[in-house]
Amino acid sequence: MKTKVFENAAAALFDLRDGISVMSGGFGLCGIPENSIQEIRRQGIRNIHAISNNIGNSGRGLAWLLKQKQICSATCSYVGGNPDLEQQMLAGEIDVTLVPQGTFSERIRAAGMGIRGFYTPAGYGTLVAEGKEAREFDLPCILELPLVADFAIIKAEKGDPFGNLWFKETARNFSPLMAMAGKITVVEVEQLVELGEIEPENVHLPGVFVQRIYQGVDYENVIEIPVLAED
Amino acid sequence: MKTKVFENAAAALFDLRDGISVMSGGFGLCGIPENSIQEIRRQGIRNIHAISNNIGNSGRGLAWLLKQKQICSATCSYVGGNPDLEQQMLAGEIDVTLVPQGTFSERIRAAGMGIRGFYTPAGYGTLVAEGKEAREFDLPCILELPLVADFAIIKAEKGDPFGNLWFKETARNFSPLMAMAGKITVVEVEQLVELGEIEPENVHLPGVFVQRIYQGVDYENVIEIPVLAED
Amino acid sequence: MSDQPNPWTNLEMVDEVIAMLADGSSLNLGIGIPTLVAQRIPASKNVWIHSENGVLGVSGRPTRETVSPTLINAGKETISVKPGASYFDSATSFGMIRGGHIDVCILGGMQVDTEGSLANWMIPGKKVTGMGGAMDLVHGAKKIIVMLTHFAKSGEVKLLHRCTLPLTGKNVVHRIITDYGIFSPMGETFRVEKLAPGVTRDLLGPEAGMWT
Amino acid sequence: MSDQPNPWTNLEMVDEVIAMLADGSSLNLGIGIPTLVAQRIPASKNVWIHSENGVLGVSGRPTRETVSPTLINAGKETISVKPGASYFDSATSFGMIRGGHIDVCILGGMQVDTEGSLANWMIPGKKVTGMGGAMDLVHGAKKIIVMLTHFAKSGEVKLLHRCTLPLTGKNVVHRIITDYGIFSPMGETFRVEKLAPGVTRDLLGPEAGMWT
Repeated sequence: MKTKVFENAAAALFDLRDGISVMSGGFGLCGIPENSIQEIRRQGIRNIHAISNNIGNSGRGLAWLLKQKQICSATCSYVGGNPDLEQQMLAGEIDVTLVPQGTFSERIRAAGMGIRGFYTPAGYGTLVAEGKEAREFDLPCILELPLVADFAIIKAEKGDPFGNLWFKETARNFSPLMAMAGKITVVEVEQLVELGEIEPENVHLPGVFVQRIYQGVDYENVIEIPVLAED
Repeated sequence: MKTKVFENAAAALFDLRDGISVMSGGFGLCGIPENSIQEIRRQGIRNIHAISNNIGNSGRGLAWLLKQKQICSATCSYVGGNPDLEQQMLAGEIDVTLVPQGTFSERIRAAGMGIRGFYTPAGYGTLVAEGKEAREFDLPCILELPLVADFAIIKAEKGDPFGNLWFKETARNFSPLMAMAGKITVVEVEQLVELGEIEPENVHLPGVFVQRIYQGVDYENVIEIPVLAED
Repeated sequence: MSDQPNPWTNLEMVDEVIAMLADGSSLNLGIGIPTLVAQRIPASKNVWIHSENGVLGVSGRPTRETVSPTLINAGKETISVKPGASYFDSATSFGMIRGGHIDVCILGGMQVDTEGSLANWMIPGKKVTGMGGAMDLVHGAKKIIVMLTHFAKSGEVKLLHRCTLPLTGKNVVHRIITDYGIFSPMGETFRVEKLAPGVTRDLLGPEAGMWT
Repeated sequence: MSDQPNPWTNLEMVDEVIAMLADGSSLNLGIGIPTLVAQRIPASKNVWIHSENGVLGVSGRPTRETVSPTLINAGKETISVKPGASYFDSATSFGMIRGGHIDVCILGGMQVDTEGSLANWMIPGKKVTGMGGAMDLVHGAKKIIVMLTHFAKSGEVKLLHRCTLPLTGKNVVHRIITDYGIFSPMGETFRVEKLAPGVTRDLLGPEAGMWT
């Protein structure tokens, strides 16, 4: 019987190649697919088109790939807190497209849900609207198009062999949307559970969107800005 | 402190009036807001613009309002199995707009999510596309607009005083989308639970979309087409 | 088996469809003959059946003990689900289809033509039931299969050069299964993929040049 | 209190904002001064704080025991949540904003003008950080409040007839709180809603006709 379950990151990412587009889940360092990113670093593929809200943060996550100059272009909403990206932007070594975060998430959803374009007020009258079709509804809006990727790499708290996923707290962020938009979606999980262990009503992402899944290892789950009540 | 919790359907639906648009959740009779529909019947308001996948089925649900001639127009995807609606359609007593079901659900979501329009391939080259803007993407598509309503009436299995909802099995269908799209969303629940009783990760609809909530009573939960393994 | 045409029964049509399905694939089944697919498919194929009202992982029928008013398929019939099933809202459900995540969609039909256009929702002048999800289902699934009897009760062939009934979708069908055979719309003709026992090309319809 | 101008402190500005908030309202708080709102707001107001990375019901800070790497706000700081909180994906989170379900959005700013346009994401020639969610946040919330100091360190007033920096949103701001007062953009002028103690209109900026 055909299975989606792979042994580890290396097995699941067997067909990467130079020049692919890769969507990577996570907000800052929260919910990033650590194992898959490390595997991409290990393989050393180049000219990656990265689509991720932050393209790494604080020298971690996708910044591991930036340091090795594996990323040639980035689509994201926020580059602050990512000195590796800022440096390569200033040096003209990377082509960065900034997208408003709500438009970013909706464009990814649109790709996954087969919506070919949508009108949003976000960005109207700003640099973001340049070259885009504008149209008046109750507010003036601009036309935005779907954002797809060859691979989506995602991390979830729990996943089953069909690829049903459950995310913890705010680690969900862009991940289920990217899982919908990736042509090949590769998921790593903290816990690989049995079919049926995630209650059918509480599946956050149905497994039909997932092509490959594996049990991740050695998670660092770094807290970027710890602020505590006693501070 | 301001509360969203009402005593019953009559209390929660205190400001209905002739001519309002009403979205009603449910697929066939599965997940319909029985108490709210009965209250609208009791109040006898007229010229309702109903937005619901089926506008009742088998003489129940919104068909209770059809029988009293309370509905003047209907936006829906399927009228089969609803003799009351068919009869009023043939008699020219009700204005029915048929919308492909996926477009119907996406238009409702668009209204709730502030998307002003979207392109979908569904309906291209058919009667549905007449009078709509067509545009070529990877497939030819048509532009569809959001579908809003003055009131959304919704039923959920569990809800808390903030309006966080959890739906059972396939009773979810259009309900969370309509809750997003209604200007005033009134929810009835099988179980009104304490704040925090629905696990934060497993909230199907965050309470910010809900204006009023009440504990429903006397649910019939009729099965329309029971088919059993032993049959 | 003689020269006598021996068209397939509904169950034989269903078995022809099942033979086309890959292990582990995801399916949406339309109302009518297609629902029989769920009952005939061997467990070894491990298919995931989607119903557009918001469930993936439909299995057999419930028992008197497990039947639930909140667990139905798009035909509004009670169902049960298998381990790994999930429930979701209608926008996500149709997004699965529109976004190309369901491998195969099997629909009934009134007419289908050589351009791959399908008519299955409306006969002008007759009672209108609405298109339901059909117009969405024909866009997006990787493979659209239409199951229908080759001839209407009136004797008219349902596989045409151009549909005469209002369309459900234009250029959407990949494969057609009738009681007479399996066909693929090629633009101006149908390619004959397989014929039922004893069925010959001259039995397929009045327009001889339409079958290649 | 004398004739001497006595501009509000950050905390006094925050208290002015809190006075505008209705009981039970939902809020999105931008990075910077606005985050102080979360810490000063009385529990009796029962507000629901939204953070666009996917949480509604943000409360105070976590303790060393409860802190979680997967529970952060849009400023990437660790948070805790109150009973009734919920988590959701980013599309739903921004849909809450864009769809008009969040009552108030409180943002920081670099410049704001009499048309209600806001600039808060980019200074040409300086390091670019990206707009993050700011361009989405300014559309949809029922009320957009901008908190900023009245004058830049260079001495230039930040409330202008027309912004000179690249815009975050055009015609989007409803109310402005500076250390000098509270203002509403009226198209060609700012209506002065309230002034900090000792602040007079001639202290608000060089363009006298801009304050009505």
